[in-house]
Amino acid sequence: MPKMNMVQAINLGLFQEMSKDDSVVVLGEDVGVDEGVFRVTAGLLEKYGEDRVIDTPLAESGIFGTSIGMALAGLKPVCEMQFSGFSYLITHQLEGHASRFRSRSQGDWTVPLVVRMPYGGGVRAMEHHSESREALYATIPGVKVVIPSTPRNARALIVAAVRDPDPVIFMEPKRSYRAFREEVPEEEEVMEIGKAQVVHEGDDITVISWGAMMRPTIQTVDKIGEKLGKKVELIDLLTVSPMDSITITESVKKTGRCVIVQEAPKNMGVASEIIARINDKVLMYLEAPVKRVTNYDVVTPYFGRETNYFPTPDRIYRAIEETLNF
Amino acid sequence: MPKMNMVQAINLGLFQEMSKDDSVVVLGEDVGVDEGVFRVTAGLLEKYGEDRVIDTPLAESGIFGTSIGMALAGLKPVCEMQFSGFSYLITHQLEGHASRFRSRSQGDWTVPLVVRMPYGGGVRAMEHHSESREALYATIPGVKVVIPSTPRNARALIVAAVRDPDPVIFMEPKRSYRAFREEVPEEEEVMEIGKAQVVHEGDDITVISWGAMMRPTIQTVDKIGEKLGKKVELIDLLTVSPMDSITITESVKKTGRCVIVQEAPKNMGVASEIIARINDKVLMYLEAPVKRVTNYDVVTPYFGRETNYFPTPDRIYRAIEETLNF
Amino acid sequence: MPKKEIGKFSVSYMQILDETGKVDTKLEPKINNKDLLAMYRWMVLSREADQRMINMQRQGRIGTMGPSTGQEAAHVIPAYLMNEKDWFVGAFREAGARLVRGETIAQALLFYNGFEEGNKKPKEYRTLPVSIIVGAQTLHAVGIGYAVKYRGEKDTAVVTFMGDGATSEGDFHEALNFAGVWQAPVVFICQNNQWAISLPRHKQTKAETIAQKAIAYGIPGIQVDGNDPLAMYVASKEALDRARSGGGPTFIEAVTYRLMMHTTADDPKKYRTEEEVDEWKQKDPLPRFQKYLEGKGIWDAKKEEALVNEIKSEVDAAVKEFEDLKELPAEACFDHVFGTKHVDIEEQRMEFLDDQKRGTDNA
Amino acid sequence: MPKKEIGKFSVSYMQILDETGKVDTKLEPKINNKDLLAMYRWMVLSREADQRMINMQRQGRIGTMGPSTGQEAAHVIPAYLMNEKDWFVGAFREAGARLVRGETIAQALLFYNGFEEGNKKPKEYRTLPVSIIVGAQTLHAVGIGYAVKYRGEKDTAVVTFMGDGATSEGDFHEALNFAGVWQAPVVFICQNNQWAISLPRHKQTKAETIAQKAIAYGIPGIQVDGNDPLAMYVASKEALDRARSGGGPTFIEAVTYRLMMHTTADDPKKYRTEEEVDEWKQKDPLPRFQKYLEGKGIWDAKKEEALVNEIKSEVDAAVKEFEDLKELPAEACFDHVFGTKHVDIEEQRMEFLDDQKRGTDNA
Ligand SMILES: Cc1ncc(C[n+]2csc(CCOP(=O)(O)OP(=O)(O)O)c2C)c(N)n1
Ligand SMILES: Cc1ncc(C[n+]2csc(CCOP(=O)(O)OP(=O)(O)O)c2C)c(N)n1
Ligand SMILES: [Mg+2]
Ligand SMILES: [Mg+2]
Repeated sequence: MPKMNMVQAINLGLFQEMSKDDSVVVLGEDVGVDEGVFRVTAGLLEKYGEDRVIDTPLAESGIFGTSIGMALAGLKPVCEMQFSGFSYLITHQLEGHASRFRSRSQGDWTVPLVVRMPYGGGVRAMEHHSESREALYATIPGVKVVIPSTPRNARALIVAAVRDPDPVIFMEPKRSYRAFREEVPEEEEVMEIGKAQVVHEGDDITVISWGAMMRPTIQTVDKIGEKLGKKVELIDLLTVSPMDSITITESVKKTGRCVIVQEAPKNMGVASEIIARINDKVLMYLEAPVKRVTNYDVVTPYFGRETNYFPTPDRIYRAIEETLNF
Repeated sequence: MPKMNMVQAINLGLFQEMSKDDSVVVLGEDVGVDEGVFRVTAGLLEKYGEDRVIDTPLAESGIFGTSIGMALAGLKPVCEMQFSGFSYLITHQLEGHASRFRSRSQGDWTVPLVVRMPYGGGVRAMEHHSESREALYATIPGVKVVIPSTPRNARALIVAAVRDPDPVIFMEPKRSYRAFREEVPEEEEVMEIGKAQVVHEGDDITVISWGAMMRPTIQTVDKIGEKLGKKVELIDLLTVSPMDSITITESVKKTGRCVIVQEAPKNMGVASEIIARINDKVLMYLEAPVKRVTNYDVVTPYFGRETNYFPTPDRIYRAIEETLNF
Repeated sequence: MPKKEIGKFSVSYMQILDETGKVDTKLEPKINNKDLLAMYRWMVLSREADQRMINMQRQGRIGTMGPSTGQEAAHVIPAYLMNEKDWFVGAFREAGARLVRGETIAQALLFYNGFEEGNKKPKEYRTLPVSIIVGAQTLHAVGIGYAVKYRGEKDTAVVTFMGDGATSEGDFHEALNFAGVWQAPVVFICQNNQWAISLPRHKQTKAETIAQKAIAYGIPGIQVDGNDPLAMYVASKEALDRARSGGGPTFIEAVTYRLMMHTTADDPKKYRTEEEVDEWKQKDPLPRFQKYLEGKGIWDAKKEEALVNEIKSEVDAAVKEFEDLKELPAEACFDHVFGTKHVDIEEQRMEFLDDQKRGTDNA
Repeated sequence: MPKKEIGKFSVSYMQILDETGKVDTKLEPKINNKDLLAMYRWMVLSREADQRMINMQRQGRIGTMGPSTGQEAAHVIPAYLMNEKDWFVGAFREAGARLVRGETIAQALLFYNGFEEGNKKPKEYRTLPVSIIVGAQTLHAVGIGYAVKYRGEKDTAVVTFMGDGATSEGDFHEALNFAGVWQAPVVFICQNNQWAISLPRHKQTKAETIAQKAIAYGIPGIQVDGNDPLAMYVASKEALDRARSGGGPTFIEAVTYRLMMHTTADDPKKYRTEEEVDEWKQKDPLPRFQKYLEGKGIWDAKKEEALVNEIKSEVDAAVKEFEDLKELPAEACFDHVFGTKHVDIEEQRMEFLDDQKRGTDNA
């Protein structure tokens, strides 16, 4: 299996889906000639031509709204928001149309499309290039929100997203784009949307994260094993909405303790929903409060300060330790 | 004290603030000559003229984006989204600008404005006229989200919102607009934004709700008292973000049991955040899982079906009873 | 300012059949009698259904509805010119056009009574459900146009409607711009009915015409008397032909008037005068079209009476069909959140059914 | 299509000082030498600061920045014509204009290095921080324009900038439309630099000019050679005068070119040819302006050398000022979420400080 980074892995997934199915088209700002500002769409224009790899005018609602039209007409658009920070321009089309056509027409009209967007901080970019707002999209019923964390699951999930019958917001942790490589099979690999993954089994404590936070979390979990001799069950959420409660609650039932690591601010985050589900199903198994390691409820800082605000391995370590010792 | 409905009460608040402060202006679709589709802005045009009560072109981002400009230039715009279902067109200006000017300029530039919007179901209106998406706005730091539940608190809170130094999303439960009357003092009354209110004291169970759901909840709470002889502590959240954890957690500490009634879908709702905060601070006082009575995680139904989906007094009753008996 | 002229543009207006029934014979299109009578019939049917629904709303038999009375020529005629391969992407005030496209009155009633079943329509009809978010649907039309072009579908156009108010929304702008850049086969028809709820046209934009907005996108645009069935016929046909033959998008401003309230929840007396409404009643497309047919010798009072009776029964039957419908399943919403199963939804469906069953047992 | 013309529009182009340094004396504005030299100096300063920042970014001394080299005339000249009462609502590619408006280079460096302190600027400066969401700021300008009018402030204009790409965004459309309806005192200046990252102007819109977009809003619009300081002077002055005297908004398309990369994260070789860039280098506003000043006998090689040295030192000093800054407080974000205190924020501030203090004690 070749080793590749996440950019290459998503690119591979797009290549393969485009070659299989000529209804798949890619559109967005600078996705063609420029191959995407992060080069995720590299080579697609050359291979599939201008009709399938479309450099659009600079208008997010335009990109997404026309993608809805394409999807209604039988295409499978994979559109890109250049950064998630500019994706809020599509909220009305998402809440008002993409998520509703199916129910509005009781299944006669559907909107199978993917909205790719790099999200999250850590790349020293300007304002609006650092937010994690998966929670905002997760508030909308009828929308799937998927966040890969490694090259391999990114490839398997982008393929699943392209084939999914519903609108999928595919949030790519830009900090992880080139941070590391992983073996990714050349042949087709698909992961199911809506399922979390148990990355390590363990029975002392459940640790849950997703996206770019998986890296510092894995590091910390390893250290916890070494230093404290505790067995952590580590869960990668992968799909933020609709959430896989079962994997979470089964784990917490076993461990009785849980820490959630979230890049987004604390208030109204996905971590809150995880806690609510633990409350619903396995509260009585809890031996300690679930602990959230998150960003703070401040306006996302410019990059000069941002690292102070992210969950760090130190904060994660302390949260796990405190929860173990509770 | 005169008795009035919520429409009249908000109208009174706007009248008084406009008479006090000529920097307060009202703008939106049909807010002038038509006096608002719900008549909340009745009489304002006649009294304050076209310069202060502005019938705008049909463009929500335009209304809100120009309101930001007005606020930056020292006015205090109170803009209206005709229905919350059309307010998602402002998400980018809210996430990207209104909520950020203060932090972006470290306090040099601020955006004191109010966005009024009728929200929620129960009025047999068309698609997009029935949603409760307070959660979506609550995910954005730097934004205050306020939801009154009665004429009197609506008046006191709209006044507070107008005077607030930050952007306030003021969500008006349209089902409660004319549903009942309450005495509202003519003289000034202001409530603090960011504070919940204990409506009834009690020590058997805490019940939390907000907006239109307060009415069925109050009815049910009364019945619980009568039928089961239990004392309910009823909390009206009033401000959804930033949330008043203290009032909530102090109550749950006392009662050990909690039910939350939310008009919005279950997933990623404000109720989840409440549960997360209970988990953080008073988990060990809980004698039963916190129960959520909510809408379902479906696309908001057209009005023909919607009543089946809202929390009903029956569902609320059962949830309280089950939680008491847990 | 001293300067060199580098671009020249103009906006034209077209009217063929004027308010008094006079025809500009130089411009008069050749339409066979069958088509003329069919178009007239659709317009009369649309008017009758509209009026009936207003009454039914008043009686609480359906929910809020938005009448299209007075605007029939502006949307029935282009719909009549569309064929099966063409796509219809409407807003919410083209009830007559929807009938032409195969929607039944019973379905419309169901829709206005708050049931998604009113929107059920197989994809093959190429007619999207009502779109209420002002302006948003125009982008869908452009995306569909792109797909049509991409698939190399011949002789296929996309027709999208919007109001004068919609032209202020950002999505309208983006749609016209994308359509221009993509040369998408889209016909934009703006029913400028002079009002967006209470906002008069002149407060919606400082532009003297809405048609001139097309200039911003390098798209051909024209202003048409939208109450003139013949002018609507000529303009729509030209635009459809252009789209179908690869000539790209066209923008049509159809000048018309909303004779009734915005919706049944609206009271137009708050913002406009009876005189204005009366003035526009003189321009009503129905009597105008009737006069034209009479002038051609293919219509008379007896035929009119017969048609009116026939249409009344047709609407009666539709209302009966609607009211005879048995109760629709309450849990339907759980079936259409996603195209895949998810345990949350299924669990909640069970809760829902259970709660429905328990009803008011405890409370 | 047979029709009656009801509207006529034209778009004009203005150039006074051409690429070769030739002046159209009929159009030449009367500008006193002091102003001429001052404008030139701002342009040179802006260029030097820009180039320095690119180097600093390359060395990792600041973060991503977006150069404005080549576009100085298009934004420095209008800024120079603005007065203290006027409002400046920029996007992100008017660095020279910001210097004119009183921003320091040290502040710009701080901004590009990821600190909000780079934006601190008392309200009295009437200059808003950089706005990155393409198009969004144009609406703020119109709202400010409304406030200016509402307060009856005399002789006050609002100037807002946007790129060619921005004209595709819905917010741009809504801003121009609101400005037209409100007759707001706003000058819209579009720096059409031919590219929106990799998208060339002709793929941005099918319209032949961007100036003609003003027609859609009933607003006067003009296309100007944006690399010609004299044409920019005349056009901006006319627009500012119109705004200040209650004449409403104006739209100016300033035709210019981005000579450098989009931002330091961009590689323009992927999408455009060196020949194209070279061609535009011939139209660079700086040498052109220099020639003009020489022609007027108020500039020569020695003065140029002196100016260049002076400006280099000025930039050196600013860089030093920036690099000498002591560390900025990490917890500053907690101070500016709200204008009111909230217990959550204060609690989290404590946690934050505590966590900062504990550092890597455990892990
Ligand atoms: C985005 C959005 N904002 C507001 C509304 C509420 N609304 C419904 S129709 C309407 C006026 C529409 O005017 P116009 O486009 O002229 O169409 P008309 O109603 O005249 O047919 C408004 C404001 C809406 N449906 N969508
Ligand atoms: C709403 C939005 N979408 C995308 C971006 C990313 N982006 C930054 S600048 C830019 C191109 C802007 O082009 P133009 O308006 O011509 O300005 P220029 O960069 O040429 O000065 C893009 C796509 C953004 N900042 N905002
Ligand atoms: Mg209208
Ligand atoms: Mg540009």
